[in-house]
Amino acid sequence: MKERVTLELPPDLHFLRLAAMAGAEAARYAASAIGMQRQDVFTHAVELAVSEVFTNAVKHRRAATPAWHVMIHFGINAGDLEVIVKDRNPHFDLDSVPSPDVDAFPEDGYGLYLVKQVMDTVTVRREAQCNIVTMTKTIRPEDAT
Amino acid sequence: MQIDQQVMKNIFVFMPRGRLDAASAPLLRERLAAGDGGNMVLDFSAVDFMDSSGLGALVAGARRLRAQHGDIKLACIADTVRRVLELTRADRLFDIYDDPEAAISRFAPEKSV
Amino acid sequence: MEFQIQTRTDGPIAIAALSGRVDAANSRQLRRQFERCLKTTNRFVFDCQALDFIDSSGLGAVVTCLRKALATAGDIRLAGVAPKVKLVFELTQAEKLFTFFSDADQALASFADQHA
Amino acid sequence: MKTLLVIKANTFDWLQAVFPDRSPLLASVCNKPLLEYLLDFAILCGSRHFRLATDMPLAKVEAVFGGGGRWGIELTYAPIRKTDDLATALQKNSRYCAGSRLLVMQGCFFLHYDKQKNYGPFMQTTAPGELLTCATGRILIHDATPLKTAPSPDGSPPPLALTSLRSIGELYRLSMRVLGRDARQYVLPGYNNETDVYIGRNVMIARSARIEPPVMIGDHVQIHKNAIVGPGAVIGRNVIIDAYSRIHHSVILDKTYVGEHLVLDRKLAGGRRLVDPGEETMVQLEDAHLLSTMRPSSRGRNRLQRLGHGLLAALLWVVLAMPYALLSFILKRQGRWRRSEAAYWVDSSGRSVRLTRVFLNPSGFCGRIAASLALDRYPLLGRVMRGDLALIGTRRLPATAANRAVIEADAGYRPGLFSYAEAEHWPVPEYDQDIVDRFHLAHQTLIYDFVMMVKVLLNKLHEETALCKSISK
Repeated sequence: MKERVTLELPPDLHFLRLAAMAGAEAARYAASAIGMQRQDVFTHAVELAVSEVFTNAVKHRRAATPAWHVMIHFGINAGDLEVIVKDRNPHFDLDSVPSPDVDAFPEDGYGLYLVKQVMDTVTVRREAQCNIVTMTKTIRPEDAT
Repeated sequence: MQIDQQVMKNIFVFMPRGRLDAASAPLLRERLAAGDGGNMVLDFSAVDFMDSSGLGALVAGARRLRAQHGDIKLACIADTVRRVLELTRADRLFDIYDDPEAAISRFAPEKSV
Repeated sequence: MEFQIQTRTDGPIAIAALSGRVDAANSRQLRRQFERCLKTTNRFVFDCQALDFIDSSGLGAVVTCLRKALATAGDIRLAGVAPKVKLVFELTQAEKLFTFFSDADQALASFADQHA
Repeated sequence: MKTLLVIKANTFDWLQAVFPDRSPLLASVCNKPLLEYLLDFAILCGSRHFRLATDMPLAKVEAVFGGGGRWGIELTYAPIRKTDDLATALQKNSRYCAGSRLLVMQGCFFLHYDKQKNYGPFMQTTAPGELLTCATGRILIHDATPLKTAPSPDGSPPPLALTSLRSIGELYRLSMRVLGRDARQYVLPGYNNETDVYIGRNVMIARSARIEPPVMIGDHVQIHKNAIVGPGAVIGRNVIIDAYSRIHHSVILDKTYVGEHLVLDRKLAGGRRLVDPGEETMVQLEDAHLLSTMRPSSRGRNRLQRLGHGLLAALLWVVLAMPYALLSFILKRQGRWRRSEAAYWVDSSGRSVRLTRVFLNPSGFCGRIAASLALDRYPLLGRVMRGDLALIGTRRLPATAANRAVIEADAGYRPGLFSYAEAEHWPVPEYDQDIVDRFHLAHQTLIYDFVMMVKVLLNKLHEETALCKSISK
């Protein structure tokens, strides 16, 4: 079972809900195809990650650039789900984004921190003036104790 | 997003409905800032999703109120919201009730003293 | 890691105070010093009062020293081994090769008792 | 009847001090989390709802227990704060607590009960109030409505007792007691064909190894030649007991590698930590071949090895060149062959290289053949010839800061084009493969690698045919 789904969305928060819900649906599809017992945590993780990354893409939009779209790609594989988000924003380096000091309860900066927590791998690379965020999460049919 | 608001026993009770994300968080931020200090209860029974933007609004609201000797208590959070609070350890910042009434009555006697 | 020779009525005994860590970094040095001492005496007390940690190469060095001492009919007695260091001796079964004493004086005395 | 468990992080300080990386809420006795004993008990009492109120992170607990469906109950979670007392915790869960008799458990303790007894009637007819108490916790019954039936005076109450948990020693002694004496009172994990022997799934025991009851062995465990396990051994999940080692009256926690020729008698070991539960002393070992983590062995990366791997890679490169050229061309045209690049760490010093990853869709005739020949790895053979990767080694880790920390902490890292776990067909999640990889790394020689490599390739062939069969069904 391998499916590919690609969405192109305008960089506008009006489409945030659509992006996140698509993430949730892709996750649900991938999880139920493999017979995962507890889908809600998995689905929520992907929905949250897509919501955060899409928000980032919209927020860091360069005002002067001509119209472009955020591309969201879901790769639904037998053992994992891959989410790729591509935007044309200025370069950003994942490792240079500091983790929030959770003990100080800051008011923002939790976004990528959450993504790293809920997804198994997160990488960012720069290619042809695009930031390409690749996230994967493994589907475990049942982690029986 | 829509935010219902009522006052019970002198406590502001806000009830946001829908998703708390970057699209709706500014509205919550604004409403929380409009309250004149004091205490608030946020009834989350109609919120099924919250991301870091929503969380940011909550933390900002709580900080502002606490600076004015007020507080925010949360009620009826969904599992999805609970997980975000836990992952960011923000669950240490809020009292979380499973019943808005209990949250209100917890504030009320303190007010009368 | 200094070896001091104490001269007793029944002959010399070397005391080595092992302190801090005995590991790959200094186990060779321990062996070299031991062998130098072996020319003078074959009875040793390793005072481990201040020894915090021993790894397998450290343990290997101590066991090699013991074998050499035994080969010349001598012995190495260990004194004041901290419980957590002793755990490593137990785990690797090196514990069975050595006799342990609570402090250096008792370890020294044990050689005298044996002699008498 | 409902159950509320109120448990706070500070009741586990003793455990955190020794095993800071392990989730205290999953602390277990005889390979069964303490929490699961409580769930079982609540079910015996006729409780269909269980709520865990805690100030501790719940993600790991939720991953194991989920919504309680596996136990046929509804399990919910409620965050409380560090400073909350029991009254506050009850108030925060007032909706849950309302309208039903409530069994409240507070603190960190072990509850002794008997699965053969029926606790339902006892719980329904006991007057509200404190039921049992110990130094570190208590259980009580809350009920707003008065008793409908008077407590029955006759009939002795079913057995019930609390043991406080304040130290590793107490946890250890409890494990030994449950294994040696009380095993029949609880539902314990594993197959139990023989008295006092519980064995989990996917357990490999060498023919010359000895098992002496009582023994409990978790899932995915390897016991190598001439090892002796028991009497009185509790072995967790993903544990390797290497050759000639002996485990008596000891507890080995999950994900632990126990090296060769070791003796653990009346000890508790987890990862690199070794605890004497009697004296309560603890040591953290640094030697990879003793406990758990392995350092990169000097022989692992020597020139001869590299040369051997390089030559094998070159051989594969030649043999597979034609199929690769042909099939990748066809698959690309069919849109079943996509490639991307990502950075991976190549050694533990922090050097990373960008590696080509091929996503191969193994449906269709060509796709299946390509997958069974592992052609998706073909572009990386060059990296093996250049010495950046081993032909077979540990799982490649993407170059992220988190993985860097993993590599530095558990230094047995020699990324391979294939991983040893693939040869073993290790059926567990990725993070559990690592310990298998490390085990093989400690034992590897060039010949050994060659054998493992053949196994991987055979597995690939077998996997594909198995997949075809399951699809055609």
